Amino acid sequence: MELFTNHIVSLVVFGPALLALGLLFLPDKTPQQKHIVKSAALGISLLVFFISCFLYAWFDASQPGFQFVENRGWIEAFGISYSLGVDGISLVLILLTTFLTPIALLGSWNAIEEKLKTYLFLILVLETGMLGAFVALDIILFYVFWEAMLIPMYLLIGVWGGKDRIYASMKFFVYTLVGSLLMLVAIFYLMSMHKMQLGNYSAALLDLYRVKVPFDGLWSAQTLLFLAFALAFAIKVPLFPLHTWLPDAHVQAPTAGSVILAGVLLKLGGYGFIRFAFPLFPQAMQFVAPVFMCLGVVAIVYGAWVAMVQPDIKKLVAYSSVSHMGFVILGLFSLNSLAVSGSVYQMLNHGISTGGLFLIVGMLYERRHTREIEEFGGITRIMPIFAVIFMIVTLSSIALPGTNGFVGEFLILMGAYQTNKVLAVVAGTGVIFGAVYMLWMFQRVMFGPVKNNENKHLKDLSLREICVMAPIIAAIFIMGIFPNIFLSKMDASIKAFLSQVKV
Amino acid sequence: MELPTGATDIFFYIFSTLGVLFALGVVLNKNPIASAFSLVVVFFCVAANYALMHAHFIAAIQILVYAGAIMVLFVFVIMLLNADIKNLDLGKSKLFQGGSAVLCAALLAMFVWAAKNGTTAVTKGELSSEKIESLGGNVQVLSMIMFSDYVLPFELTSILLLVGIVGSVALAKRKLEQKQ
Amino acid sequence: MLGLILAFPLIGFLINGIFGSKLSAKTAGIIASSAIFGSFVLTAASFIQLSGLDESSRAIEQTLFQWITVDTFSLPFLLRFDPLTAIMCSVVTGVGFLIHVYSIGYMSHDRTPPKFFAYLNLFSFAMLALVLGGNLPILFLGWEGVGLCSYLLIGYWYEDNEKASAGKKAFVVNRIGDLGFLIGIFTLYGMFGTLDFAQLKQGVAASAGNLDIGLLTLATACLFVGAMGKSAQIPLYVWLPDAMAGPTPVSALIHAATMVTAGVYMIVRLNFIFVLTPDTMMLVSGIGALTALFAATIAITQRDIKKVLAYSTVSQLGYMFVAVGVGAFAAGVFHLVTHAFFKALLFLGSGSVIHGMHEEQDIMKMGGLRKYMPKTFATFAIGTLAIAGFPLLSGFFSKDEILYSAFSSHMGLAGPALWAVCTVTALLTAFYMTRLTCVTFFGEPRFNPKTLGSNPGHAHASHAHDDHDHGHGRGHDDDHGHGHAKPGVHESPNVMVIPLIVLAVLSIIGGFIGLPGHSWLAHWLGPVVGEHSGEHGSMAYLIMAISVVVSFVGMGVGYFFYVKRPEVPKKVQQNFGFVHKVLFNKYYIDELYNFTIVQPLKKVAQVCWMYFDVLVVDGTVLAVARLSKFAGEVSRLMQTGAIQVYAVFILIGLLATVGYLLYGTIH
Amino acid sequence: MDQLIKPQNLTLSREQLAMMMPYLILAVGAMATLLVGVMKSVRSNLVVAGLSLITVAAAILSVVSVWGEPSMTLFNGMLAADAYSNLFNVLLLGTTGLVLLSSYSYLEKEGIHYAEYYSLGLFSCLGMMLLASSLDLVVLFIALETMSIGVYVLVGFRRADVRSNEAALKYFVLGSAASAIMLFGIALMYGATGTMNIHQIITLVTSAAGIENTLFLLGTTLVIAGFLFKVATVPFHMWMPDVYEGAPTSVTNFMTTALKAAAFASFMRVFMSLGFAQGLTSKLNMGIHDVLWVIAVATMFLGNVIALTQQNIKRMLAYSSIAHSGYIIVGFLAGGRSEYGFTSVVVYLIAYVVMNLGAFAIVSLLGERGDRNTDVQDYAGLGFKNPALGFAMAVFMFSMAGIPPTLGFAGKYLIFSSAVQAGEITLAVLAVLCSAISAYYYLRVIVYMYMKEPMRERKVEYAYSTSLVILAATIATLQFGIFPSALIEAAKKAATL
Amino acid sequence: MTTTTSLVFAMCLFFIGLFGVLARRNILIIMMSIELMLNAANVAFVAFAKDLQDAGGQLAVFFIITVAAAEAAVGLGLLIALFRNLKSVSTEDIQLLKE
Repeated sequence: MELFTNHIVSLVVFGPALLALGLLFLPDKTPQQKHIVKSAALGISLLVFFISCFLYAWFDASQPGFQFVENRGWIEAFGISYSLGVDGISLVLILLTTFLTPIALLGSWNAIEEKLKTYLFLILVLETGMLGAFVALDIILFYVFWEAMLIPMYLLIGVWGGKDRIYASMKFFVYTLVGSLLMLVAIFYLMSMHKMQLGNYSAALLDLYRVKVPFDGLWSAQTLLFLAFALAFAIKVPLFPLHTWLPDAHVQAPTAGSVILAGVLLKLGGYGFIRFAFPLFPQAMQFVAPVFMCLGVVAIVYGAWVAMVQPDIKKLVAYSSVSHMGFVILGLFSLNSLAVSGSVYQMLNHGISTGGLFLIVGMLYERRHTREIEEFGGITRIMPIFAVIFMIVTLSSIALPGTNGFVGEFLILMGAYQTNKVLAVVAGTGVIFGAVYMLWMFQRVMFGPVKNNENKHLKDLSLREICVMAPIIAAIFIMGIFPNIFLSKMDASIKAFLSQVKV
Repeated sequence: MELPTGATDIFFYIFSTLGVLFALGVVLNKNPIASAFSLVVVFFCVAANYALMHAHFIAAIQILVYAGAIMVLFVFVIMLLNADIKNLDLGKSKLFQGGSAVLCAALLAMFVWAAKNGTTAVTKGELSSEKIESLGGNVQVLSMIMFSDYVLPFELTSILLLVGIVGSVALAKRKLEQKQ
Repeated sequence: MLGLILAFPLIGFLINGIFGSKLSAKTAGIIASSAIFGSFVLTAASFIQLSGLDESSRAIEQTLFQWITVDTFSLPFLLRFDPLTAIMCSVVTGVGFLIHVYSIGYMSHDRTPPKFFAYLNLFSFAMLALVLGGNLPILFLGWEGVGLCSYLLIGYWYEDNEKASAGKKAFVVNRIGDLGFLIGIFTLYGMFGTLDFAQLKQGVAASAGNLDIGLLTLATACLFVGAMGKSAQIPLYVWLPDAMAGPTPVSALIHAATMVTAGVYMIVRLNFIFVLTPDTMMLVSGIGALTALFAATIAITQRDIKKVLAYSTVSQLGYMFVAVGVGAFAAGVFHLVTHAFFKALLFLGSGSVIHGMHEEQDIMKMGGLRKYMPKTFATFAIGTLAIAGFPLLSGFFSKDEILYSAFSSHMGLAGPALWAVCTVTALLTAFYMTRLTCVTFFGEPRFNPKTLGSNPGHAHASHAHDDHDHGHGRGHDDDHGHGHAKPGVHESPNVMVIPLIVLAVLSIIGGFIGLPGHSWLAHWLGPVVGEHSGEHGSMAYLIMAISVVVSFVGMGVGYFFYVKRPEVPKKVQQNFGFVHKVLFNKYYIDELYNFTIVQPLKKVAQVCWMYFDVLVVDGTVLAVARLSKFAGEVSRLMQTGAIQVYAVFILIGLLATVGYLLYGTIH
Repeated sequence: MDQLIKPQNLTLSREQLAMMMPYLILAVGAMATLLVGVMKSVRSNLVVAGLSLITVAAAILSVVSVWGEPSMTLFNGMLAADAYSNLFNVLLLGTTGLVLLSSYSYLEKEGIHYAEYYSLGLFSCLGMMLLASSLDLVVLFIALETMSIGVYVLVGFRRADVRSNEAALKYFVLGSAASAIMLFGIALMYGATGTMNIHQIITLVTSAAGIENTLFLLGTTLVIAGFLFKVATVPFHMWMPDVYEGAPTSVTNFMTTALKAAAFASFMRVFMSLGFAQGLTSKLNMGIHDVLWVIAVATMFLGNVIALTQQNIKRMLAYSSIAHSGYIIVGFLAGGRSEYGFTSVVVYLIAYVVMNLGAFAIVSLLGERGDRNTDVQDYAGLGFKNPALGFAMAVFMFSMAGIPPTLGFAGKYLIFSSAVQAGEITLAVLAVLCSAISAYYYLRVIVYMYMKEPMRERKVEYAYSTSLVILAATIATLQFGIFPSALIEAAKKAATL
Repeated sequence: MTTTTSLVFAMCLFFIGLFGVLARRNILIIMMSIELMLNAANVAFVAFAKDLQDAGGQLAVFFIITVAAAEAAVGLGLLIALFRNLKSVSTEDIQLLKE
């Protein structure tokens, strides 16, 4: 018990990967064996979710600082430590991760038959990578998780993806790598400044916060460092105009990959801004904030526009991600408690609703092996349960009040409006376009007469599929109606964050 | 035997000029045999210069090992391969040759410039020619040092030679594995 | 108790929504109707409770739970029942209940009535949330919620692409308004730091002198944009006529009686802010008047029975905005209430006609229906008279109140101008409503009463959209499941007729809650909107007289044209061909929007995607990748395999290095 | 007469003897291997191979036994016996041992299993160790030649194969020319300083302004050029891909790993003796810094972009090895101006050796007689057909690309962070960009292994010896990638000369 | 005869050798050229040894000559191995490995 309480974060982080190692030794030849392997993987992810619920329960919302801290030396020569901790912001993102992973696994239950256990193993390793990045309090540790995560995702896209999977996976990997390598240089610079100013090496985040990086306009160290960090995070978010890897990666990735990619991986970008880029370089951040707000707004509108004309459902959802994540950026750079809370919340929402959308696209794909919108039409008549679920998720995506999406976008826009009226208004048009592309797509897929004969005999959702979507639907409403469940946990941390970045 | 300074100079220049000319002969001759014999001449000229610089032991080694052993090896190989040696021209295009000549000349100019502007170490050793004489001559002194201070390189060269032998044997052994 | 008002329809929705597939049409209808009836009863109870309270503190508040809390921003799920809410709730639950009941009959042959009733209940829930909301976000929750239900119900027969599109259009156009609404909310929050109505009111009062009126004007103008969307005002009215694609009860409930009036409600709710911004008020009344006139002109030429009513609704909503725009909030609410009665009546009547005519909506293919469906005719006629402003009927009083308020408003010349426009509109209203009634119910049938409805293909032939047989579920199922689907025109069943009668009664007597000069309603709303101060002087009677005259002229001309001399309209139509064409095509506004906004947007989006994303961004990325590879391809050519080339490179490297270093020693 | 002989040269302390032991063991072992090899009575190559491995193991043990002893010099100050030597001795011996181990099955497969292979390998290793430890330029040269000559022969070991001959001759011609250039440089340095001892050169460089001497400068440049040739940096790199491709894979492995490590080890000793350990103190330093800066960038860039275009894995790894040299030069430049500058070079070298050792072991395992089956395409589907092998290769590729948590990342971490600390921000940025380019071709291997279907059915024969090497390299890559502390400590101790 | 002139002589030899490496196709002659280069270094060593009054330079030459011998032996061995397969000693014929 002692072990459990003291190392709960480590348990959550490394649980999936370590337990998944066991999967590799199970046979996966016959259908029965496959079933066992899949169940085992699902069991692992559920167990991790269960443990992470303890985190939620034991988390003291009144404390702004890090909790469940674990700290031990790792590479002493550089002051690099194995230090983990959870604050309100990472807490909710951890929950998102542990929540979505079992869903993603269950969602692609029958989709993957080949190389099954490797697939499951990689998903669980990916979970470890993401969780690690969310809890790392040491910048190098964070970087390690951040990069290590690329590998399973890369393989997931590349091995189990669609037709252009290799191109997409390569693009994903190299795009992300370029950004993060520049961040690495910036990290080094920061650490050497720490050494210069404070006399010792340290990669601990709390130590690095104390480094005073000279700031003096655009070409000063702080701004450049911020931009290096921002590049890495902006690619991950992805922020316009660095978003083009996303549609490809999403379209090619297998369903579970898309769910996790959209649901969690993109959040790391936003999280990176909150945890690293902002508090480390507050002046530079405020200096360039207008630019980033603009980019965020452009992303919102642009993503929505481009989503509108996509012929492929998955690509449409991918571009909608660009749009939604634009809100996150806008909110973060608005720098007030409303907008920042909204941004964090929006990250959760996006995880849930876009994850849900990808699952839905996956269900369609499994039935028809196409994602072309033109191929569908009138599905409501054939798959009524599916239609209801799809509708709810769609509504969540277009931020209807009562669903989770509204809370995030409302807070972001309201906060952003207090900072910059014009941008908030332009961003607001994203809400309109959001409705346009989502409903248009919904109409073309679900409404109208059944024109395509192949669609006439599609099966409605199976019990498993309903089980996959049920938690998502529940989350949509719970988060829409009782957002305080999560907002209250974040509040103190966000307040602390704001006081930290406002100089 | 000590030559007067003037004579030393004259000999030096003669041998140097000869050396350079025959060195050119080595690289410019179309026939490898001619090249090889030019090389022998170069070795002799160099050996003579060594002698002029009071490095008698080295001069002797130069003739024994280089002119005697290495050159014999070369000539032997030339003979061995003789039947099939074609393309005795200088090879490559004229442009390439000219270019390399210019490059070499340019570098040579730089080197010479550096040599003229540079100085050798200010602190000299104590082994002046008089001292060497007093210690029993060049060979005596060298052997003393070689087997005390320089024992490691000496031993090492023995290993090096062993490697050379093993290597060339391994390469030139008659029995070839089957062609793939 | 307030929570329960909300809870009933929600429960109804959940029951019908989840167990819908197992319920029969009738059960579903009964569940839904009882749910809304429950709300109605509770509303009535609350009403009574409210009227028992002291006037100064006449409001009941209830916080259900804390919704959103961030830092200092606290948003409880607050319900507030005050006199305005009471009126609105009564209308919503009352009229709503009648329409629910009516629907039991109307939707009896539909494929999925439980779904329909679920949506209706959901709508009621959202609408009640809208009117009960104690702060702006809750109001907005309901606001968007009713928008959603509108979307769902317009596109109820989703298999018809046009209907689905109409739903989408409604939602999107509403979203445009909603953005305005949101911005208004944000501005108010920025100014007052709260979104609670009561606190806002206090805030306004507290900082009376030092308010930034410019900012406040922005806020109210934006809020009004929201109202424009929801209440179908120029330029965002375009969705409402299309919304007639939904089942008729939906048109009655959502697109006539309740939802579309939400904009009016919202402005009345925030009257204490609007009155501080005269510019916005001017805008509100101006837009209202313009819309009223504009929609009325279109209504004259329409042939679809529901379209006429739709434009009429737009027009009447314009009236309400004129009222609130001139500060006559009570008058606005008054017209809202009476309009709810008679327009619901008219819609339900039209539904009855359509039901009886087997889905026929073109009035030119009707005629003489009074013989076939007398009850419908009677009630419809009452509705027509009410809306046309026949004296002593409800519409007369409420319209007159507005005309008078407009005329006597303190806006200089604007007041009389507004009045003039409204009067012309009243004339047109009387005319086109008479036209509608006459063409539908008088004259000779322009159809074959025997065969109508026997051939489904025929029933659909007139539909502009599509003509294959499963166009929508209803027509399809009529062929097979229609128990008494005997061919021929018939009167509707009682379950439909009784609500008509109730509404007809209300249309007649509804005006008495706001008698000029002694308005109970104005008094009742006093705590919310402030007592209506203006005493009705002699001018009032003159105006009343003019409107009576106008009303009669309109009806007379209409009767003359379409009953006595049916050939006249054709002549007029021929003589004014262009005007008719423009009017018939609704001023080509839809086309205009299509060409100026929708198409360019799609183009731009396409360009963004194909050119910016694919060409510029991806192009750059690929170019970098290709460039690296190209550099590799070129560089590997240096690697010729010839040793001497390698040696030359070594030499060049040496030359450069030595050269650089030696050069360094000189300098 | 006696005055020429220094008394300390006539005695040999127990400590000194202990320090010499690795070299002695290796020399004796190599000769013994040779003898056993030519004995008619010994039929099996197993004995020869075993003997060579025992030699290596014994030598490693003897290094370990003096691990941590205070540093001293041997043979009249010509050979260093310090932590640096020890570290590299272990590295070189270990690498040689593993390469020899992995060669066994390869030589069998290629039909060139001769005893000379092992003794030449051991002799070369001796040369390498002496190279890494030599403090005297003459010893350095001879050690270099010992190493090189052995390797020339090994490269040409597949005598019946023209490609092997060609590679060997190219290597020989260019290598000898480069040696000659270096030798001339040594001569000039000798003339300018009056000594060939590195320690004395350090004294000179740090004390006097004499190093502005053009003679010294020229000598230094030529010596550095010689080293740059051996470690294959642009523009002295061009021999390398050809030689790597033509050489028997196990020899390529030996060259990539041990030879390069030894060359770098020696280069670093000399480099530090030029004053770089103290930072950029003189004009010469500055000039060399600039030159190396350009060379580093060009090397990283060219190595990586050409590798992008390669189909043959050996050749691709050769170009990648060139690029790695570039990164290591970055470490050199960071050198004395950052706390971990030279440490980073050591760590990177170790990382480089370990991952290349593994990668080439896999290449040799998968290669078919005649060095066929070495194209990237031939690896299609490997990842799922032979999961263990695929995993190992993936680990090495990711490690080379510098993705955590692998040893390659630890190496890059140290190099780049030192560069940043030394103020070489531009260089660091360029380096990471090149590193990003490199990811592309490393990933291509993964793409083929995991994302493409095999072109033909083929059964991989797992040779125990090679598999063992692969296993060891994989474990090391991950173990030290995740917990690099011990490695860094050791390297730091070693790099503090 | 000064150190500098000796040095110049050495350098001339060195670059003539280098030129030979660059310009000749016959590998035998290239090897001879390399010998020239080594000799050049030797000359420099001896000249410096004299200048510095030090024996180290001369000893170095001794070792270098040994190295040269070993190198020549191995080089010629390689050449013979090549010749057996290719029947040529021209650099133009060893361009199989490239790019």
